[in-house]
This record gives sequence, structure tokens and C-alpha cells, in this order.
Amino acid sequence: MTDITAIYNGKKISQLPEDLFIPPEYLRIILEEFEGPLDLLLYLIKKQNIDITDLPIFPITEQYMSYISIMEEMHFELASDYLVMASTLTEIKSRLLLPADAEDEEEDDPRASLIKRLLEYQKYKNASEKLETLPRNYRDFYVVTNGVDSVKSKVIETPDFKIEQLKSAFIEVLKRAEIFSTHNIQSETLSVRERMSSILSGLKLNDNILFGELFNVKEGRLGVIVTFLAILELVKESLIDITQNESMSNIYIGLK
Amino acid sequence: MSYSLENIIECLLLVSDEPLTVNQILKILDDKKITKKKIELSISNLNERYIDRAIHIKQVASGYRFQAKTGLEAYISKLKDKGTNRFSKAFLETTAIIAYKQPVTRGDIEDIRGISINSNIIRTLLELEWIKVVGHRETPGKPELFATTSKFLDYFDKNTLSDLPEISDVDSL
Amino acid sequence: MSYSLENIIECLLLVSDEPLTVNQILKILDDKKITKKKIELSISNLNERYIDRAIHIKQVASGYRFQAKTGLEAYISKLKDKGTNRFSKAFLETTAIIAYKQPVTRGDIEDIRGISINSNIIRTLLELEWIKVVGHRETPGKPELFATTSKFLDYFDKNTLSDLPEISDVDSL
Repeated sequence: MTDITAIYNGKKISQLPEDLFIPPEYLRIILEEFEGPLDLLLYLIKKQNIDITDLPIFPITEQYMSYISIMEEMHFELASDYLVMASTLTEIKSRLLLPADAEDEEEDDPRASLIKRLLEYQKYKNASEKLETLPRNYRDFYVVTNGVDSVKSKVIETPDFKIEQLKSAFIEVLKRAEIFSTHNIQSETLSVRERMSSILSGLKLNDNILFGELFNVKEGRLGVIVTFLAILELVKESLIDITQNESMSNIYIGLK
Repeated sequence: MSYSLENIIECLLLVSDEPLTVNQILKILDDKKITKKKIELSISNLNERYIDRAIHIKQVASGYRFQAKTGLEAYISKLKDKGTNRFSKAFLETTAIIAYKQPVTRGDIEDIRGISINSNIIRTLLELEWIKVVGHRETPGKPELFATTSKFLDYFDKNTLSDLPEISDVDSL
Repeated sequence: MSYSLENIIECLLLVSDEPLTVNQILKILDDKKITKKKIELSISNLNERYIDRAIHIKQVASGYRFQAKTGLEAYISKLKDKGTNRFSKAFLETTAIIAYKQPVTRGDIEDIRGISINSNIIRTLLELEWIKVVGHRETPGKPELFATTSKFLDYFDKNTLSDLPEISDVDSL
């Protein structure tokens, strides 16, 4: 992690506050940026401007532990992998404290395997950063797929699936969406979404519709609310315009 | 390198997933010197290029689009056979997103799925009349907004969208 | 009306959703007189046709496809309401490990990253067809071995794995 940039309440945070007196909300954002204990360690090492192969286990362990304890205090959902690393660090530390055994002092640096893992992880982290910058289809270059319409397929077979499959497909898709960084999923009640569609379809046929005509009294209070919410949502998504020439005159709804 | 107007239009028509109108092309090019007439002329010049070729530009209801000429159906159907994705997961998920999040654009669906979708899926849904275009979003490209139709509900034997299985725990996801 | 081999190939490549290999084209044409050589020659002749044009045929891992040349991005991006496909760091790191260290098991990936991975990442990679199972390691549990596919390379406009950016061992930070 070269630069952590989080934006919180409009303020840019690019560095961890030195004293670790981090407001919990900041910390959460920062911690979410780490891809695991190795990533956190790399960050701590980098922050000290030291060579990874010199891994100064004492200060690093201390800092690592303070992060962990803050995370725990905050009841942050701490992956157990972070705790495993904590015990690894402690173990290395205690082995370093033991009087060095003259014989195997040279070949058996207790830090060796951790350093190896850090280097290995760093290698793939670099690789992933390179992947990120590669040109991508639809973003940096454009492929002609289906550029040409072919003659309409003879018969369209109707897909065969059950309504419940639709529901589980949607749930699964939402779950998966979590791993991508773009989220804009909220649930609205379906009746509102449906009404949005029907208002839009109506507006495609008529340029303008009188505000009042959108409401059907027979649907009762709930129906009116649904329609009203749908109108608000359409305005929010800038799909429709609401116009009124002078006060108390008719209100018209039209497509943007 | 700069391309001739004809070559630019050719590229746009091929890269686009949807037919393009002269007005849409005008807007994309955003150049005062280019008129509607010029674009229409370019398209007809382009078509001369394609006299002996197996494809040409056709004007359909929603604009201009490249189409295969007749004669290659046998080959094309072999090509398309492998792409039958009506029963695929992608098809099911696309349908589900349109049903539960309508009205949505293709880009919305791609954002949610995290994957670009095959144009065939949208086209099949439109051909099945399970979805229709209910408008365009006021963002660059004016993408089409899709919503499900009553035919879609009929297929599942439902009256309204609110009869679809409820997704109550979405908020907690 | 019959078309020249070049015009037929042009049409097939443009109609297809996926890149086409010479073998696939051979199979579609199903004509003893047409050889691989002839098809390759036709494709290179075709590309000469496109020298001044804004599109051309490119070879990527899974075959030949038409692509816009550089220079028109400003226009095309207006055309496409694009799903931007932004990937999380975890997703990219997992992908990088599979790409550069393949074949690997899920356990290998977790060892390198030092943290367990969300199953959704593997599932998405499989669904995108960026990775596939190429075998099982002969260890307890016989874990699946993953490798990248040609579709993964297509997405990044590459022909072979060796076209990916080189990575070297890191000696220090």
C-alpha cells in the first residue's frame, strides 16, 4: 500500500496519524484498505522506510499489536489471520530474545521465513498493480462484438426457469456485487419500481401527462403513495420533468 | 492519426450495440462543421463500399445499423449456435436484475454483475418481449432504460411485479 | 449471390460475439477446398483493406476479432454507457497470483496473501471464464488447480501469458 487515500466527510486522509489516536471512523476506513496481515506489515515496514530484509521485529511487532488491539477494542471484525500473524510475530520476538546458540546462529534467523513470505507477497502485490494498469476491454480499447446484426434467429425458444430461480439469482448477484468496488444497490419496494416503469411507458406515448392523472383513486391510499414515491424516484434519477407554468395551474409530468 | 468522417462513422456503427440515429452521431462528434446532411451522405458513401461485401448498413426503426446480407445464413447459424445463452446464469441474472431493479440501463446491469454483458442477452429478452425500452437516462450516450413487460409476468403467471418473490434481506447483504 | 472468402470471413468476424480461431472458421465454412493457409492469408488481406480505417482485425488469445484502433476513444466512450468493471484489490491480487503462478490451488493463494479468500472471488473468476480448473493436486483433499484462460488474456488484449507485464522477485522495498 503505497498511499492510503480515503475520503472521509470530504476530508482526504493519506496517512495514518502518527500517534495512533485515530478516530474510530477513520481507522475503519484505513483498516478496510488492508488486504490482510501481510499487507499491514508491509505498510508498517514501508512507513519506517526500512529494508524489508532488515525487518526490525521489535518495533514492528509493537506497532502491529497496537493496530490489532485497537481493532479488537472497536469490535472490528478481525479476520483470524491477523491473530495468527500476531502470534507468529511474538514467537519470532521471543526467539530473538533467547541467547543465540553459537552453532546455528547464522543459518537460523527466526525472521527468515517471514521475510520470505513478505517478499513473495510483495511480488504478487506488484503484479496486481500492474494488472490494474493494463488496458482493458470497454475501458481502454473497444472490441467489435456483434457489430453486425444477423438475420433474426428462426424461433426464440422461451427460457425455462422458475420464478424462485429469479429471486436466488438476484440475491446471489447482490452478494457478489460486494466484492466489486462499485456499489449502488439499494432495495426499493418492487411496486415502486414497477410504477416507475409504467409511468415512463405512459410518457413515451404522450408527451405530457397531468400530474393528477397518474393517480388512480381506486388503488386506495397505498396506491397513491406508491405512485408518489415512483414520481419522486423518477425525478431523483432525472428521468422526468415536472412543470407548472404558474402557481395553482396544472402540473405536468414529461420525459426529460 | 485522424480518420475520415466515413471511417469514423463506420467504426461507431460497428462498435455500438444499438442502432445509431443521425442525431446521435452528430452529438457524439460534437463538431459544428458537421451537418446532418454530411452524415447522411457519408453513410450512403459507406454503403457503396459494401456493394460486393457480405454486410451493409441498413436503416431500421431506431437508426442505422450494420447487417449481414442474405446468403450466409447457413454459416451464421453455425456461429450463433454455440452462443445460445438463453439458459445461462448470465441470462438468468440479467433478467433478475431487470425485474427487481427496473428501470435499469445495460450499464447498471454490468455494474451490478461486475461483468460486461453479451448483447445477445438483451436482444433475446427484447425479442421474447420480456423487457422493453421505457426511456433513456439523461447521461452521456442516453442509455436505454429497460423494464419488464406484462408478457414477462404472464410467463410466470403473476399479475404485478409485487407478486414476485420478495427479497427481504437485501439490505443486510 | 456469392461472396469472396475474404468477405465471408469479414462478415463472420463481425457477426460473432467472440473471437474466432482459424479452426473455428474452417469448421463453419466446411469446405474441403479451403485450407488454414487460405484463411490466414484472407485475414491478412482483409487487414490491408483496413489500413486507413478506424477498425482492424487483431489476434488475441482466443482468436481473431475486430477492434477499434486508437484515436476514437473520446467518441466511443460517449457511445457506450459502460460498466466500468472496477475490481477490488483482493480480486486483482487473486487474479495476479493465478496468472503468474499457475497452476495454483486456493490454498496456495491464501498462503501467499496470508489471508483466507472470499469464495465469491473464485466463483466470479470462474464465471467470467478468466480461470478454469486444470486438474487436482495430489495432496489430501485433492484441491483444484486453477489456471487462467484465453478469455482472461482477451480481456487485457493479450495474445499469450508472456505478453503480461514482467514481474521480478522483490529484493527490498
